[in-house]
Amino acid sequence: MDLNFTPEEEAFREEVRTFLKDNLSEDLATKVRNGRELNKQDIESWHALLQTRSWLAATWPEEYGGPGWNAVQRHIFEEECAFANAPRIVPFGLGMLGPVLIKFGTEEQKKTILPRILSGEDWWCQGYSEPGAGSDLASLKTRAVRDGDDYIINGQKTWTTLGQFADKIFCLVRTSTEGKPQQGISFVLVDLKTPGIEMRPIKLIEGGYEVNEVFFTDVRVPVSNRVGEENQGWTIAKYLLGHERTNIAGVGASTEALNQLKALGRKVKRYGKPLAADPLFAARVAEVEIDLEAMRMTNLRMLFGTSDAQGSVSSMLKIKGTVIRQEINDLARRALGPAASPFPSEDVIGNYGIAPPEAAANAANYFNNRKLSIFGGSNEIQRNIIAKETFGA
Amino acid sequence: MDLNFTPEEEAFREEVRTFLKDNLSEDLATKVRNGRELNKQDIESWHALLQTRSWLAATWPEEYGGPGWNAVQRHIFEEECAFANAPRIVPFGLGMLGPVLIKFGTEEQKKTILPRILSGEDWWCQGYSEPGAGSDLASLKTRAVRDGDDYIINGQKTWTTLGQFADKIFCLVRTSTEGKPQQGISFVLVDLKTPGIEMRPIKLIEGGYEVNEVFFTDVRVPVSNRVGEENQGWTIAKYLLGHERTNIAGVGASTEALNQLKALGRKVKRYGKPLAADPLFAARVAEVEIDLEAMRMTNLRMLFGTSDAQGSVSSMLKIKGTVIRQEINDLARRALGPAASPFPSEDVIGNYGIAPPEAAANAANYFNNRKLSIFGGSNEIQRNIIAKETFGA
Amino acid sequence: MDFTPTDDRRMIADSLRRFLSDTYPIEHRNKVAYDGAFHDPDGWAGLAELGIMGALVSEDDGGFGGAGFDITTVFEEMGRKICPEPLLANLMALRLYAAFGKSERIEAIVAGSERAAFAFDESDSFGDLGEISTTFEGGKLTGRKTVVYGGQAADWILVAAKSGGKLGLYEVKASDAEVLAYPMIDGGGAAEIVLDGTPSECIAEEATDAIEAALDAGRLALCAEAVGAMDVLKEMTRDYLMQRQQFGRPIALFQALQHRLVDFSIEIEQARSIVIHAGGKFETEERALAVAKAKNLIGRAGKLVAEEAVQMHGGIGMTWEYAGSHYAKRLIMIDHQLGDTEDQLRKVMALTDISSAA
Amino acid sequence: MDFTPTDDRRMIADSLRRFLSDTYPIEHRNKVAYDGAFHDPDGWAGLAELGIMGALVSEDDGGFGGAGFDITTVFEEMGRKICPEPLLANLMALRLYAAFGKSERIEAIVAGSERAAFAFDESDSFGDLGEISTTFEGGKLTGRKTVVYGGQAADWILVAAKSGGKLGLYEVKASDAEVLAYPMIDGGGAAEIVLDGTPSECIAEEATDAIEAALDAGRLALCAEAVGAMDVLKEMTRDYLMQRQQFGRPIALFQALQHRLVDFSIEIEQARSIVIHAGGKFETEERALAVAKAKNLIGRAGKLVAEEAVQMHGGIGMTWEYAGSHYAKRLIMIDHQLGDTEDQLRKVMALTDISSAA
Repeated sequence: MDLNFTPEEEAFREEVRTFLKDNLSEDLATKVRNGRELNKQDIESWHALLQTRSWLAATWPEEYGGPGWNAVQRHIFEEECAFANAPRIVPFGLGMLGPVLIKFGTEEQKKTILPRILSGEDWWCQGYSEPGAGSDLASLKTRAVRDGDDYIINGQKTWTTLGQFADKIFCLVRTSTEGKPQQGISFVLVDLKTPGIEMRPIKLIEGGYEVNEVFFTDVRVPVSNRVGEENQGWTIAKYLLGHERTNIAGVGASTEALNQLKALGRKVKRYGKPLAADPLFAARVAEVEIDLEAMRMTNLRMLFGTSDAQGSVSSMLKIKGTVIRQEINDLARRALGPAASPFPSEDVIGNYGIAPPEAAANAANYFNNRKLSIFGGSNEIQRNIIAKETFGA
Repeated sequence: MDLNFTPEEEAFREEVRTFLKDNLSEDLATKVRNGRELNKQDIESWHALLQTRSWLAATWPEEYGGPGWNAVQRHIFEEECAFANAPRIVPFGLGMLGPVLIKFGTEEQKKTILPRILSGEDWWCQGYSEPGAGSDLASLKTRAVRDGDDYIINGQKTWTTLGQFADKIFCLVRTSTEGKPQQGISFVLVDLKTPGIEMRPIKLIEGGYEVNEVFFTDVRVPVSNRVGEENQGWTIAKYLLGHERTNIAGVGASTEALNQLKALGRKVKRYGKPLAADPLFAARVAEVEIDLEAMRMTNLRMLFGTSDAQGSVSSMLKIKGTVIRQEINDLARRALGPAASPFPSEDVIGNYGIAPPEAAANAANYFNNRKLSIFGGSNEIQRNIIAKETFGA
Repeated sequence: MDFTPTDDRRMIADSLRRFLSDTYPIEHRNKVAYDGAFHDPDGWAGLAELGIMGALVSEDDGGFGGAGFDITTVFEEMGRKICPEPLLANLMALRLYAAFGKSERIEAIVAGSERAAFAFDESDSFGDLGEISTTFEGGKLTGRKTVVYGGQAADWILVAAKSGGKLGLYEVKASDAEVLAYPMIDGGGAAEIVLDGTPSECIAEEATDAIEAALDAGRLALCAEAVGAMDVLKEMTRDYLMQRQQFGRPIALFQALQHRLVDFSIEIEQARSIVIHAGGKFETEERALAVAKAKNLIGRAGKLVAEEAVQMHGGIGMTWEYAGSHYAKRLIMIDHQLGDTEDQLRKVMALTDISSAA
Repeated sequence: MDFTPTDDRRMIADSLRRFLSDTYPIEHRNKVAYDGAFHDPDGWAGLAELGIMGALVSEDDGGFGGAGFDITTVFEEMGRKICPEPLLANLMALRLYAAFGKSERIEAIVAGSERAAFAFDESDSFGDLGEISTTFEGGKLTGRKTVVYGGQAADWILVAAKSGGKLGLYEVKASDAEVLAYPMIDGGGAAEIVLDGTPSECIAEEATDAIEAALDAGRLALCAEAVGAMDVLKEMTRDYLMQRQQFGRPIALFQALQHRLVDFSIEIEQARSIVIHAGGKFETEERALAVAKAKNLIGRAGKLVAEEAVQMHGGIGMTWEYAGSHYAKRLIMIDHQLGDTEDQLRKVMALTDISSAA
């Protein structure tokens, strides 16, 4: 039992930290820290900067242009990025499609698609959920019907994150209605410029736009755009859902959010004293800090592969990680008192200065982050997964 | 909308209070306040005292020897008894069998049994649950087979509260295995002196004895001891479960327990100051006080019949009432710190004086009161009842 | 004891419910809530016509209601439609005008021809009137009031300010002050009120008790509003669970969801009860304690209901288009108004002070 | 970073687990826990033979372990069998004797030939060494120590007492003091130690740091014990849910119960993690903070697990005969030992002091 990082790991951490210090612009970090929406240019320039070091595709092997990191290095990298308020890497091409192609794709697919992900030429988005198929993903209804060397796709996808910036979409589509629902699904790549596709933004609870509906009407896609065998898409989907859950605990991001919360507690006043001096506030902060400390260790135990309940641990991390993050968001919102109420427009933040700028969007972020326990496999679904493993039924 | 009691009701409250002040012995009240086990004599003498005023059988009409109170009077009476630390009236004969006989019994049954309940000649206990039939009461297996003018009973009952003091038991027994499980059940009265009955005490988690197992081996009971029709016992069971839930919120008892908790908070010290001055303790006390205030009003709304969700309100009161009471028990245990650990023997309380005598059994009472959310229809069953009403399914 | 509403209040509730259903369907509600002046003059005129503002003031003071239960009756209905009109602001203003006999203003507000707002909070004074630093001197006010509810649509601003060490009440013509208007995240408007030697009239040199009473009226109103909103959000959630199919059956059949809906339903009943309690104590010496208890419980219940409702709706509950998301936002943000759960708990702790009680 | 236990610790854990399984089946455990001396001399001798007491002291001080992870390894196994022997008492005593180089006592305790206990709490000093009022003067101790764990079975009592304004450590022969022995509600023994001019030897005039360190060792031990007990109680609950039938099927199939078991399972994993964290920080300057964090989380998790396990068992979980009830009691009562959830939270708040941090 040794809870220290190796000197090599510490040196790596230092390298990442130095890189971030030297290269992440203060403007961008401030935007992230203040919880503001990033535009396309913000994200693209950050991706490009990371790729100058081959750090963009953290999970890819070196031969495909990734850094070849192990789990610990990825953990360190993610933590340091969170501490520096770097933008989150958009995962659809880099964290999802890339690994899928590396595992399931043809040589041709790897050769043509992977470099364009790294270069930023292709921004990918995800076509998984449908209005009637959320938690019950296997019930998806978007049809792809074979027509010579093409599929003709009809149907609707939803909750497509950052689809408004994307060039291409990977989809789960139904290619057969025989057998179990899981058996007739295929994984298909679609260019969003193909005729018959319409992307409509969905406005979220707090007023922001980050997800979309995608409508497919007689969309013609070459069969060669399928990844893996026909009707074997569920295997890929499951593999990908596993991948979606790495870094699911978000320990780095929650740690940074907690530090910001404490700073806010020192800044705002209640009853003539800093809020941080109030025992009821301080007690809740201390409790969540303790929970986060434990989760950091749970996360490391999973990374180092010694957890007793390996399979369900990622579900546990998803549940507890979101609970902790949402508790921090809750406290950050409450810390503002009445100043949390104004809609965080540019006027409110920039000119009226009702709350400190880094906290003005705290209520909006609280509402937005209610998604954490819903998206990516809701916490209820995660509980079902753990229960299944616990009871073997 | 008028939240005041009428002058008549206030006068009644004063009458009850005066009676309790004049008649409840300080010794007995202290025993109740200190959470000590009462012996048979304690309970019998208290019952007898109440019956001098015809106040013992609160729900019975005057013609049968009850006081003829309405719901509000019963509420006031129960509240005042709780505030005075009077023993709880043992409900099996008075609150359960009595009302059942009044509604379902023959004239003969009423005439012979009811007076003996009031006089204390017969102490009744309850034979409902079985080892395999708890929440799922209808699956009970104790058989009563007709043999001429008798039933022959074989089987086992459990969780029979205060059976060790009882003379007689009312049982649900299976008289038919045809149709739905609910359809073959009968309600039968059994003298515990009948050959073939064995009562075994169950020691509870905290070390006390208040429930028992009852074994029936070829126990012969006259058919005339059946209440209601053969195979119609489920109707009585449901009626009785409804009766069991009056005063289920326990507002009076929780109010008294909360007052004792506050007094304890002033008495014990932490960090050189009374515990009550600690904001973390005071905050939890204040929160439960608020919840209790609300429940008092929910309870009154039910009593006055204006609640919007009449049917499920008693289930709500059961759930929230037990949550509140258990939270008070929890705080009372914690308030003692290390002094909660000693097993509350007579030595520990009387001679060693580790905790104030009125608080020495706080941990034991905490453990014992975990039963509140399990017995009498567990809180899970209550949630099912409410859900059924909510979703109509 | 009698829990039946009086005929008058039942009539007010019925007519207001009908009016709001007709006038503020969710699309119009959202338009009013987030656009333009965050206030609909026609809707406001309709409220006046129904006598809603009059119901918030006693007969002696120029209205025909004004008791705690009148306030809860009106605001529960406002909550059922999460109506964004500045009624909270005008309730507090009415109570203050009434406290100091300003019948002309009361008449105008009750008639719907004028609107007022009450400016008390400052960035460093949240929840603590003692920390107010806006001052009145020589007929002029100087200071900055923040998040003044309804300030964007008011003709008159009542300002809590210090003068000679006393906390007084002063009136400013809105057009004389710098009013920076904005919408709130849960809809409805507020404003920063910047006072820089702004001419004003002294209503009362010492107004602490009247201000506390007006704020308590506002808190009681918010509590009742929350109960109305919770009832509707619960109905929406139940209906959604019964209609939404996953894994081949309505998700209402999943026991884990059933039990969670039950748990928050219980808290809604508790919330309803504590509001009745506070309404009943509103005219007594226990007002402050009862209102603080109510707003604490409402804060906890509102958060539970809002978060669970969104969670149980899944993605759809996260969308602007779905009405439930706005109810959830309103329930969460009510806690930020006039002192949150913790502020109220501190108040209960201070008022009951269990460490020194006998 | 490496989460694999060393071979030595794995061996200790394996042999201790086997020994406790053989020696303390639940019937014998309960007999020892609640009857007579609340201690089984044969069992104790067996523990000594396995080297369990030696594992709690460093090689330099006469043992062969003594690190944070040695303590957690031993006590996690003790928790799996809720073993009632006074190991906690002797752990703290060993750490104190080691701090002041008392190798003779250490040798005897490690060999199993003598037992000691540490008397620190007084009725008005819970959680606060500054409030201790027992005094040492002229070679004699006067005061009353309360709920001294293992005090009923000790040959030596180490006493925290004041002399000349300093908090020192003094040793009393148990037979010289008045020892009022009793069982605890969750099993195992304790005693009131009444000192009335009782002859004693000064171990150290100033011992605050050593006492804090010994108490932290005790806290870490309790945390690990809780993790062991929680693991077993979870297994029992899962097995019960799978075996118990109601409404014609195992209650494990009811989703509401499934989700609740999942929720407490998550807290058990969190508890395991925070104990590893505290074990790893035990030899560093962060010891006090890490241990306080651990015991706070353990307190919360233990209560959740205990209460949910009893509830999910229904009536059977309420009975003395069912082993699970004793695990539940132990988990609840661990929180009462050496500072509870709130005490630890206060400590974390004080040590991190977010209001003044940079």
